[in-house]
Amino acid sequence: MGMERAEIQARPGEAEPLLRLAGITKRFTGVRALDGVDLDVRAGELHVLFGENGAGKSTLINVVSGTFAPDEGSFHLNGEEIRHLTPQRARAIGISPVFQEFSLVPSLSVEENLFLGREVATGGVLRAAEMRRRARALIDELGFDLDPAARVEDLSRAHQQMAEIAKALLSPVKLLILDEPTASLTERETGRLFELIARLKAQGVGIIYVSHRMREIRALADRVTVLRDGRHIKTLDAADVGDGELVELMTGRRIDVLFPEILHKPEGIAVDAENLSTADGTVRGVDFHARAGEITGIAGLVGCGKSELVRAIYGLEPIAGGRVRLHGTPYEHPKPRASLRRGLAYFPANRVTEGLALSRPIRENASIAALDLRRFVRFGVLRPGAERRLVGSIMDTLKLRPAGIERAVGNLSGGNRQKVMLGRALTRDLSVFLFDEPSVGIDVGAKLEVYQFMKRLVEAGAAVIVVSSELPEVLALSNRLYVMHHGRIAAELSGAAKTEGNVLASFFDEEAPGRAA
Amino acid sequence: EDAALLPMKILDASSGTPRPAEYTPVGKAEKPYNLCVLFPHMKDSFWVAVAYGIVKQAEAANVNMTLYEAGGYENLPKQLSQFDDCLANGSDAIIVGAISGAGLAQKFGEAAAKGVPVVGVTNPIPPGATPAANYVDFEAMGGVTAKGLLAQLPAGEKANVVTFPGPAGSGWAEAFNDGFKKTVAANPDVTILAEKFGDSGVAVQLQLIQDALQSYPDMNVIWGSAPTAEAAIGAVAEAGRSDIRIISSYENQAMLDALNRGDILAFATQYPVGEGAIAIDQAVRLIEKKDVIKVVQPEAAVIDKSTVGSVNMALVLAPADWTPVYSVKAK
Amino acid sequence: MNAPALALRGMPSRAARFDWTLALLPILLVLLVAGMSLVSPQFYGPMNVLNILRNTSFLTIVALGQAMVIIAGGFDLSVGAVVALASVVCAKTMGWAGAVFPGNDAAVVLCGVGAGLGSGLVVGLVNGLCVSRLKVSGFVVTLGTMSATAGVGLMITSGIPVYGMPDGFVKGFGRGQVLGLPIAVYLALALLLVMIFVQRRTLFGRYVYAIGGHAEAAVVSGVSIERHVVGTYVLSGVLAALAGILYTALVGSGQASFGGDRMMLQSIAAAVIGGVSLRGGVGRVESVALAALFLTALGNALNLLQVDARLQPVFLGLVMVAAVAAEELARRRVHRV
Amino acid sequence: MSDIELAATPPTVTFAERLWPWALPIALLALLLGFATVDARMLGAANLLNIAQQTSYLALFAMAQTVVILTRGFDLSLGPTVSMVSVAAALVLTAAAGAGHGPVAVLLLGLLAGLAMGVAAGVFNGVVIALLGVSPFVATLGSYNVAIGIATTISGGRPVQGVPDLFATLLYRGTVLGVPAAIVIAGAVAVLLHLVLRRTVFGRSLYLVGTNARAALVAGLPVKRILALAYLLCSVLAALGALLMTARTGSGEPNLGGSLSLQAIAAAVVGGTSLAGGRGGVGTAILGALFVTILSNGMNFARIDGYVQMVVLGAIVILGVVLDRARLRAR
Ligand SMILES: Nc1ncnc2c1ncn2[C@@H]1O[C@H](COP(=O)(O)OP(=O)(O)OP(=O)(O)O)[C@@H](O)[C@H]1O
Ligand SMILES: Nc1ncnc2c1ncn2[C@@H]1O[C@H](COP(=O)(O)OP(=O)(O)OP(=O)(O)O)[C@@H](O)[C@H]1O
Ligand SMILES: [Mg+2]
Ligand SMILES: [Mg+2]
Repeated sequence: MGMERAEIQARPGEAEPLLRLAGITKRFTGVRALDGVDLDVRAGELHVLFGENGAGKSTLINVVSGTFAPDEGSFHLNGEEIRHLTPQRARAIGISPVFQEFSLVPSLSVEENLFLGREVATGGVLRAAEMRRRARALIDELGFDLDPAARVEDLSRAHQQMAEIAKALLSPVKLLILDEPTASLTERETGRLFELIARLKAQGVGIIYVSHRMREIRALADRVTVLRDGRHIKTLDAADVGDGELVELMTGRRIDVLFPEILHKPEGIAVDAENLSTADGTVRGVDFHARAGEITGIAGLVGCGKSELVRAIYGLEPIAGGRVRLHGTPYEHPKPRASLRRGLAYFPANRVTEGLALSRPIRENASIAALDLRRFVRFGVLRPGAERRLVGSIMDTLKLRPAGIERAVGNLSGGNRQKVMLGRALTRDLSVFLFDEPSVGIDVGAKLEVYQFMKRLVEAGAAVIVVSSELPEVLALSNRLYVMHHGRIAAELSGAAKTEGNVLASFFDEEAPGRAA
Repeated sequence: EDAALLPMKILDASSGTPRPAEYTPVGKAEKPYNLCVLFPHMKDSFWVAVAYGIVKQAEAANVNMTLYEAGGYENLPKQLSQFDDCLANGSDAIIVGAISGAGLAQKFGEAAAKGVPVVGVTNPIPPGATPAANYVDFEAMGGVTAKGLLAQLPAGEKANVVTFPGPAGSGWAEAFNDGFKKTVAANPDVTILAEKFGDSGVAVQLQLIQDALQSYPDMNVIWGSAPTAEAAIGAVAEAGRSDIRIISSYENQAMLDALNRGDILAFATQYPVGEGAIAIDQAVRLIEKKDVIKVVQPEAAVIDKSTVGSVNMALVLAPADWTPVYSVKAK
Repeated sequence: MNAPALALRGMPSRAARFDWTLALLPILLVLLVAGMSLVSPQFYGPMNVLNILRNTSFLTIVALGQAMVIIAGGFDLSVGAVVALASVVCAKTMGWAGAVFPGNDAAVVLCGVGAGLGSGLVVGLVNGLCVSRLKVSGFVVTLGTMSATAGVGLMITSGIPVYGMPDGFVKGFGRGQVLGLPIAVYLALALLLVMIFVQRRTLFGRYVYAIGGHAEAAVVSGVSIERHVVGTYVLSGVLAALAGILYTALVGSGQASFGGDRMMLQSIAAAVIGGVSLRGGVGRVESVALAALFLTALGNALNLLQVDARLQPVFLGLVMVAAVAAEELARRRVHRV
Repeated sequence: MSDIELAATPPTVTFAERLWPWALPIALLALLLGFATVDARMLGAANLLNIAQQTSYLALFAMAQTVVILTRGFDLSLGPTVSMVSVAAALVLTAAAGAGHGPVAVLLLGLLAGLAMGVAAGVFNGVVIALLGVSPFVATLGSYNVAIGIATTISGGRPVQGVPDLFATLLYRGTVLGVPAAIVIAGAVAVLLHLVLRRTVFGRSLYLVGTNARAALVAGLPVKRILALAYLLCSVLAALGALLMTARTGSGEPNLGGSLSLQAIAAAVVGGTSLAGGRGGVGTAILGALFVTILSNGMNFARIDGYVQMVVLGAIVILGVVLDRARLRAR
C-alpha cells in the first residue's frame, strides 16, 4: 500500500488534483469501515470507486460530502486543506453528492427536495416563485421527465433517482459524486445520464462514480480505485486494466464468468395470468405465463408495470380484473401468506422497506416465511434447535459472510442482506420464484452467487421469474423474455429473437399493441 | 391568632344517631409517636385546610407526622401503596383521607391485624372499618346546602336548578348531589333541570356551565362544587345573568372571597381544619388506648352573608399566608 | 417520443389526486352543525356559538404547537402541564409585580404574561434539548417533563388558586370582547394565520416537514435538525403557556388544575383528526384548527342534547374513532381507484 | 476476510464496558442502598415483601403494554379498562353471591365477567387498529373514553361494595408457600409471557411486525391477525391485573385505573422497551416496574414531598431511557 501512495505522489509536474484525500480512517462501533484510504480526483476526470459490498465506498463518499467526520486523515480541495466539513459547507464549496440511499424527503415535492437546505429565502421567508422557476429550468436543462410539483413518495424509484441527480446539480458543481446512480435506471435514462456526465467532464467537473456494473465502468471510467475491506488496494488507469483483473483485485479471487450457463428444460405451465389488470391501472390486460424448469424474464422501461405484475400475482397489488392460475388451478384473491402456502414466493426489490427486519437477527429474517411449518413450529411453539440448524446450513450454502446467524441483518452488506432474503426460498417447499430486481446494489461476486442460486432452482425444476431493469441480466438469464410497455405486454421474445436490439425496439415501439388505449 | 383549634362542637355519631357533643383534645402525647397521614391530593385549599388542622394539632400534641398525597382521585392504587409503605415503615398510627373508603377497607383490616390504629378523616369510610373516624355525612351536607338555598329563596319564587356535583365516579360528588336532591324534592318550588358531572377543574366546569347556560335558559340556580362556583361567577357575569344564584357544596378560600364580594349566595362548610385537628387527637388517643369518640361528625353549616360573621373561620380555612408542610418533627 | 406518457404514470398531477381525507372533516362538521340545528335551536344561538368559538380557540392554540411537534416527528405530552404551570406562574408573578409596581397595571400584566410565556419556553427548551441532544424519543421525554412540570406547578401554589391580578387583565383581556367576539378568538385566528404562513412560506415550516418526513435526508441535505426540533418544542411550550394565560385571564385566578391530561389528549386528538400523521412529515394547521372546532362542537352538542354525563365519553370515543376510521378508509379507496 | 473480522472486534473490553448492560439493575441497587441509609427499615423483610407486592401489579400492566409496544403501538385505554373490569367483576360477584350461588360458581362468574370485559376492550382495539387501520393513539384514546363511560355508568359512579370476602381471601390474602397471591400470579404470568414472546410464533411475530410490518407482510406473516391478537392479549393481561387489584381493594372501583395507562407505559420504557417497536420484553417490563416502585417507596421512606416526588419521577423516566441508550451504544 505504501508503494502505491509513493506512486501517486511521484508524479511531478502534474497540477494539484481537485480532491486529495490521504490516510482517511473511519470507525463505526466495532467496524473499521475505512482504514487509511488515499484518493485523488482530478478536474474533468471520472474516477470509479470499485469494491465489494461493504468495502467502504459509501462511507468514503459520506466523508467527502461532509456527512461523516473522518477519525483520521487529511482532506484537500483545490490544494486547500478542509477541516470540519458539514453537508452544508460541502455543497457550498461545490461538492455535490448523489446518495445511494437518496437524500430525498418522501413527503415533500421534487422542487422542495431540490432546494432542501439551500432554499432561496429572505429573512426566513421562502421565495417560492424564484425556486419554482429555477427548478423548472434545471429539469428542462437535464432533460428529465420530472414534474417539480410531484411528491417524491408518489414517484417510482427511477424518477426519485432523477430527482436526486437533479438535486446534486442545482448549484454550481466542482466535484460530483454518484453512488450507484444507475441501479434503478433503465437504458434510456442511463443514456441521458451518460450524456450529462460527458458534458460535466468537459466543463472540468471531477466525478466520483460508484457502480457494480462492469459495462458502465468500461464505458465511463478514466481511473479506477479499488477498495477492499475498507482499505485502498490500487488505483489504476481504466485503459490499462481488464475486467478480470479488476474483479480479482476487488474480491481477492478470480471470477471468470458473470452469468452462469443455465440449462433450461421448460415443462408444464407453473403460473399464468390471463387478462390481468391491477386496480391502480399499472398493469392492463396482461397475458403471461411461466413454465417450470425455465427462467422467464420481464423487462421494460421504468414504470411500465413489470414489478406490479409479479406483485399482483403474489398478492401485494389489488387486482381489478382477469385471473391468475397456479399449476393450472385458479388462484383467487392472492395474499402473500396464501401464495407461500401454494409454493409461490416473491423477493422484493427494496430489501430495506419490504424485505428485512433490520434490527432482528439473520436467523429470524431467514425463517420468517416458514413459521407455519411443522419443521420449525409445533402447535405454535418454535423449535429453536431445528431453526438454528436449518438456517445455519442454508447460510453456509449461500456463503454468508461473515458466518454466524445471530447478528442483526442491519449490520450486513447489501449482498449479504440479499442472501438472507434468498435463504427464505430454501426454508420451505416452493415451486415458483418471483425475483424483483434481484441484483440491485450487490457486488459482482454476490451477483454471481445469486445467479447460481437461480440456476440451481431452475435446474431442480422450479419456475423462476426475473424482473429486472438491467438488460444484460435478463437477457442472459432468461429462456423466454417478456417486454412490458405501459402496463401491457409489448413483446415476448425467445431463442434467437431474444436480443438487446429487439428488446430496445419493443421499449420504444409506438405501434405496440397497447397503444390503442 | 395561634389559638388552639380545639375544643370544637361536633356530633357524636358513635351510637348511630348523631348527638351534639364537644370534642376536647388530650393535649400533649405521652411519647413522640410517628403518625402517617394519607391524602387524596393537596390540589385545593380544602385539603390544605385539613392539612393545616393536622399540622397544628400534631405540633400541639408533640408527635412526628408525615403527610403523603396520592396526586388525585384517580390514583387509588398509589394510595394503597402509600398505605403499605406506612405500615412497613413502622408508623404508630395512620390517618387516611380515603380516595375510596370501600377500596381501602381491606387495608384497614391489615392495619388492625398489625395493631396499627387507623383514623378516617374527611372522606367517608365504611362504618366500623376503622377504630375511629371523623367526617361529615356528605348527604347531610348536601342537604344543608339545599336548606340554605330554600332559606334564601323568596316565597313563591321558583328555583330551576342545574347541579354540577363534580367528577362522576368520585363517590363524594354523587353523595352531595343525592343529599341536595332529597332535601329539595319535597319543595314544589324547586325543580332540578339536570345534573352535570364533570372533572373538578375550573376549566372543565366553566365549559359545562357555559353549555348549561345555553341548554337551560330558564336555569336560575347553579349548585355545585367550589370550582364550579368559581367558574360560574365569571360565566354568569359574562352572560349578563345576574338573576342566577350560585351555591357551593364546599368551602375554599375563593368561596369566602366570593361570598364577601357578593358573587355567590352561600357555601357549605364541614370545618375541615377542625377535622384535621380532631384526627390527630383521635390517633393519639387510640395509640394511648384512651377513650375516643369513635365516629365524629362535624356539624355541617351553610355560610352566607348573614352568618359569615359568626362562624369561626379558623376552623374553616388555613390562614392565607400558611404554606403546607408535609412533615412535623416532635420536639 | 414517449416522454409524456411516462410522465403520466410517474408523476401524478395534483388535481388527479383530490384528497378526500381533507374533505371529510368539513363534511362531518357540516353534518354535526346541521343535525344539531334541527334538534336544538340553542346550538346556533349567539351565546353558544361564542362558547364554542372560545373553547375552540384555547384548544386550537395548544393544538397548533402540538401539530408542529408531531409533524417534525415528535410528541408533546407536557402541554397540559405547561398550561397549568404558565397559569400559576403568570398569576404569581402578577401578584408580586402588583406589589412592586403598584397602580401600573400595564407593567404588572407585562411581567405576568412574560413570566407565563417564559415558563412555557423553558419547558419547551428542556423538551427540545433532551430530544435532540440525548436522542430520546419525544414521547418519553415529555412523559417525564409532564410529571415534573405538573409537580413544579403544584409546588408553587400548593394547589391553591392564585388571585390578585389586575382587574384590567381579567375584565378587559380575559372576558373582554371586540366586535362581539372574545379576544381569545382573535388571538387564535391570528396565530392560525401566522402558522399557515409559517408552514407554507418559511424555512422553519419547510424544515419541520423535511425533518419529520425523513430526518436523515434532511441532515445530509444540510438542514440543522437540532435547532428546528428545539424550535417546535419551544413553540408548543409557548403556545400552551399562552393558553394557560388566557384561561387565567378568563377565570380570574391562576390554577394548577388547568390543562392536565385532558388538554394533552385533546390537543393530540385534534392534530391527528386534522390529518397530522403520527409518523411525521404530514399535516396542515388549518385542518387541525378545523378538528379542534369539531371536537369542541361535539362536546358542546353532547351537553346540549343533555346526554348523561357518564355516557358522554362513550359517544365522544366512538365518534372520534369513527371519524378517523372513515378517513383511513377513504384514503385506501382513493389509493385503489 | 477473516483477518479483518479479527481486527474489527474491539481488542479489549474494559470493566466499565462490561458493566453497561447492568446499568439499570446497578442503579436499582444503588437506589435501594441509598434509601436504606436514610431509613434502615427500607431493607427490612416486611418492606421488601411490600415492594415485591406493589411491583407485581405495576409489572403486570407494564407487561401488558409491552406486548403492544413491541408492535410499535401502545394502549391508552389500559387504565380505564382496569376500572371497567374492576366494576364489572365486582357487580357480578356481588350479584352472584346475593343470588346464593356456591362460592366456586360466584368466583368463576366474577372472574369470567372481568375477563370478558377485558376481551371486549381488546377486540375493540384490535379490530379498530388492525382491520380499520386507525393509529393506536386515536383508537385507544377512543376506547379510553368508552371504557371510562362504561365504568362510571354501570357502577353509577360509586364503588361497588359487598364483594364476597372469598375473592380477596383467594386473590389478595391467599399465599402459595408463604408468597402472596399477587406475586405468584404476576410471576406465573411473567414466565408464561416470556415463553410466549421467546418461544412461540406469535411472540416472534410481534418482534418482526414491530420492526418492519411491511416486510413481515411481504414475508407472509398474518400482520393484521398478529396486531389484533396483541391488543387482545394486552387487554386480557390488564383485566387480570384489574382482578388482582379488585381483590386488593375488596370493592369495584370506577376510577381504579385512572392514571395507569401512562404509568405502565413509563415503567415499560424506563426498563428499556423501545417505543419504536421490536425491542423489549418481560425483563424490561419488570425492571421498569421495579425501578418506579422502589423509587416511590424510597421517597416515601425518605419523607419527600409529593410534588417533589413528581419532579423526581419525571427526571428518572428520562434518565432511565438515556441510560438505556448509552447501554445500547456501548454494545
Ligand atoms: N452508520 C454505520 N454504522 C455502523 N457501521 C456502518 C455504518 N455505515 C456503514 N457501516 C459499515 O461500514 C462498512 C462499509 O460500508 P459501506 O456502506 O461504505 O459499503 P459500500 O462499499 O458502499 O457497500 P455497497 O456496495 O453495499 O453499497 C460495512 O461493513 C458497513 O456495515
Ligand atoms: N404514479 C404513481 N403513483 C403511485 N405510485 C407509483 C406511481 N408510480 C410508481 N409508483 C410506485 O412505485 C413503485 C415502483 O414503480 P415503478 O415505476 O418502478 O414500476 P415498475 O414497473 O416496477 O418499474 P421498474 O421495475 O423499472 O422500477 C411501485 O410500488 C409503484 O406503486
Ligand atoms: Mg454503498
Ligand atoms: Mg420495479
